[in-house]
Amino acid sequence: MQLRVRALESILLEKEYIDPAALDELIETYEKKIGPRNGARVVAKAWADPDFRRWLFEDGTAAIESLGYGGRSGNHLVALENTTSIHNMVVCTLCSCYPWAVLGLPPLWYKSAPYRSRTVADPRGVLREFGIELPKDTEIRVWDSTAELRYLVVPMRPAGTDGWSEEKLAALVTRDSMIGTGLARQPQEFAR
Amino acid sequence: MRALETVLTEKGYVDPAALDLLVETYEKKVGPRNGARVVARAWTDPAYRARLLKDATPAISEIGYAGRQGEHIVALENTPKLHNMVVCTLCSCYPWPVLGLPPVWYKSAPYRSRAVSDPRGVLADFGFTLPKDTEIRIWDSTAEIRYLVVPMRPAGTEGWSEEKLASLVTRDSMIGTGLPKSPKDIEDIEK
Amino acid sequence: MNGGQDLGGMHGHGPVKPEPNEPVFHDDWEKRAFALTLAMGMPGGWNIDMSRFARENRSPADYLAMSYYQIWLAGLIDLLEERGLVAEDEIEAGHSLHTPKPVKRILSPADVAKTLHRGGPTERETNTAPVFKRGDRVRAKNINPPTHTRLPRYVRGHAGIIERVIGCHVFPDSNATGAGENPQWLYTVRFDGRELWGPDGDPTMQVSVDAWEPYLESA
Amino acid sequence: MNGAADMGGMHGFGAIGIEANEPVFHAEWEKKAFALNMAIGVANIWNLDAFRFARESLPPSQYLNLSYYGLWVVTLENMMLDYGVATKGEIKAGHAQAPVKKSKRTIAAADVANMVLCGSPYNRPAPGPALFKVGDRVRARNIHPKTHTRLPRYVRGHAGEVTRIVGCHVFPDSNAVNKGEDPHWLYTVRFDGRELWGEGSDPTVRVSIEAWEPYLEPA
Repeated sequence: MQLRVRALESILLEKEYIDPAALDELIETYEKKIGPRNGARVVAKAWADPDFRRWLFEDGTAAIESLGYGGRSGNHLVALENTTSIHNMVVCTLCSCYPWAVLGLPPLWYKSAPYRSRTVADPRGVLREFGIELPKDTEIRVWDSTAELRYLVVPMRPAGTDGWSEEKLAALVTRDSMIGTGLARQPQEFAR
Repeated sequence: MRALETVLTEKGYVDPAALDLLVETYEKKVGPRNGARVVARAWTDPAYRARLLKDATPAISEIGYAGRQGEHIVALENTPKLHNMVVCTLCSCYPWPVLGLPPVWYKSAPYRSRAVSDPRGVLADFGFTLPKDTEIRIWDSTAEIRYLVVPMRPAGTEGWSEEKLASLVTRDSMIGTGLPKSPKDIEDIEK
Repeated sequence: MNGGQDLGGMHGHGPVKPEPNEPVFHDDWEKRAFALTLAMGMPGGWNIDMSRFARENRSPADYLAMSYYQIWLAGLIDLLEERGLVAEDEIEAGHSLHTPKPVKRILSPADVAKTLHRGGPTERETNTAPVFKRGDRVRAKNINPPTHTRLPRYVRGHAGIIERVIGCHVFPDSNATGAGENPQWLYTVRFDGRELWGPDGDPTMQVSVDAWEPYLESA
Repeated sequence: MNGAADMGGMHGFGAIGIEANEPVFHAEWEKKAFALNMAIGVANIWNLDAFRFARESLPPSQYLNLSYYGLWVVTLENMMLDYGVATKGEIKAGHAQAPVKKSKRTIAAADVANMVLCGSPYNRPAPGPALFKVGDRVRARNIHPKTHTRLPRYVRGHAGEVTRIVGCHVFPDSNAVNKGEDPHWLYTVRFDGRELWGEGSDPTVRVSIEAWEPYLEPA
């Protein structure tokens, strides 16, 4: 595969379809700059600021853009609110749609056949593999990203975090908690 | 492969002579010539045809064919208005006693996936086109019922012997992916 | 199971490629795989539904990349290992390393013809009456069992007509898991092509499947 | 198309392979494969839906056995051939062979940030009023196009509820085969898990998809 990619790169460079510096910039952007820390800041702000929270659930794209995140795979963002009775989970059964703007590139498991095949039919079984057992009567809402809408799960704010700064709260927000395959960290975990 | 056979033989679970006999049976003895004889008789003997279409298993066993993967056989009659085609979308069910073991294409993903949704496209892969208004019935062998298509008798074969007729009946014509040979095809060979 | 084997209606597998003058077997190992599978049925003690489940119960990625007899072989090895008849290290070594497990009978050459002729009839006596009769409108239930079933995905939820009441037959969904033969009435159900494939489906085609009573409801 | 990409509800793929501290890329070539696809996308030789269609059109056995970025690479090669960007000989040689046709549009490094930030919105002016409103019961049509569609098999024929009118968006079924953007109203539709997977399934599950108006009919 390495050789095949090198061949394609050479051809496209020689034909001037691409600029080599742009390639480096793209890699740098998604490897270093855009990642789940973006989403974590969105979630932390929603936890700390009721007005922002309201706005986020009304118009996710605009609210998230106000923090400087948007664009590619994030032009139409919808925030999903986890509550004590509803748990949201995101999947793309048809390919690998994912809110790049707030979560970066998806992990391998998100793009894998086991996750894509089972999440819509057996979300509890999938959650169990992530070490999560939800109460039996929690409603599970699975969102299959079949169009250009991208979903960001806003996990529940852990108890015992009253008065925490947004920055400190953001440290509790894991990538998986924003996909719905995890929960936010507990303050005691954070202390450790 | 050889490793597994050695292990099973050493453990005494299988008798190598029985293995050889199994291979020989399906490689040499049981094959589509069996089905061709059934079809040829149905073409020449109206009473047999009626018995075959009513209850194929005993009618086929009259000629001496029965057993594994043919415990419950149903014969399907092609007519000018109706064309039957057999597939097994879930695995590779096939009427062994009358047709032998299935060809690779019958067991392949292209055939199994498309026969039930695009039979005319599949027939085109076999190089033949049915009239546009012919009804096509596809039989997906999901249980232990095995289907044998009885193709239409070609014109110009009046008075032919059963044996000669049988030589017109191709394997594919009994699956529904082909038609029998025409008398001309045979004459060409004889010449 | 909704596995790699449930191919009806899938796209992307390309054209059917008939092979002129195809031999019965393409290689010697295929002959052995075929014969071993048939010969092990007796000492192994499994039934045909268990064999089918053993073959389909693997990653669709593997199932679709394997040849026909490779799948048979993989299914056979799984069954042998599950039942402790052969261990993984023995298959690796290519020799028996552990004491064989006692089995009831093995297939002798003298029994081959008789066994093949007898086959494995699946019809059973019953004192129940069939719920449906010829001509009834029925709907294939929307079931998605993770274990063996003979109701293909492409007919589930769709309505058809009972074309034939076949008889009372061993129920594979039960037989495959070792839960007994649990015989059920079996029907041939005919579906209109457009019912299965939508308004763009070929109006001249009809598809029949054989369906056990638990797969069906009145439509 | 009912291809290997349409995985929802399939069995047999096994457990989720969760990797602790997974890196963004697993090999240098993956970074290049990713960046090449992004950069060539800007040249606008093909659209994203056409690229998705090409990717899912690979034979299922190949699709399911390639790694994620491996799939991108193979698809990129196929697209370059299909759209005349390169010849088979060039791909084999790994170099452009004369005469080199220069592209009109390339992405410069300076544009990357802008491209990442702006993305490529898919909403378009509406050609007419939306047929459905929030709360309407709708049924996903039973369609089986051989070309690209974003209506997964597992919802077809099933009834759900409109929970959001997303807007008017480019219709992938048309865009993927270069028949124009043909924008249609897009809805979020929520299905009950038992409607999708049968009576015995988990009653607490709801599944939402986005569906364009041509995918839906009143239920």
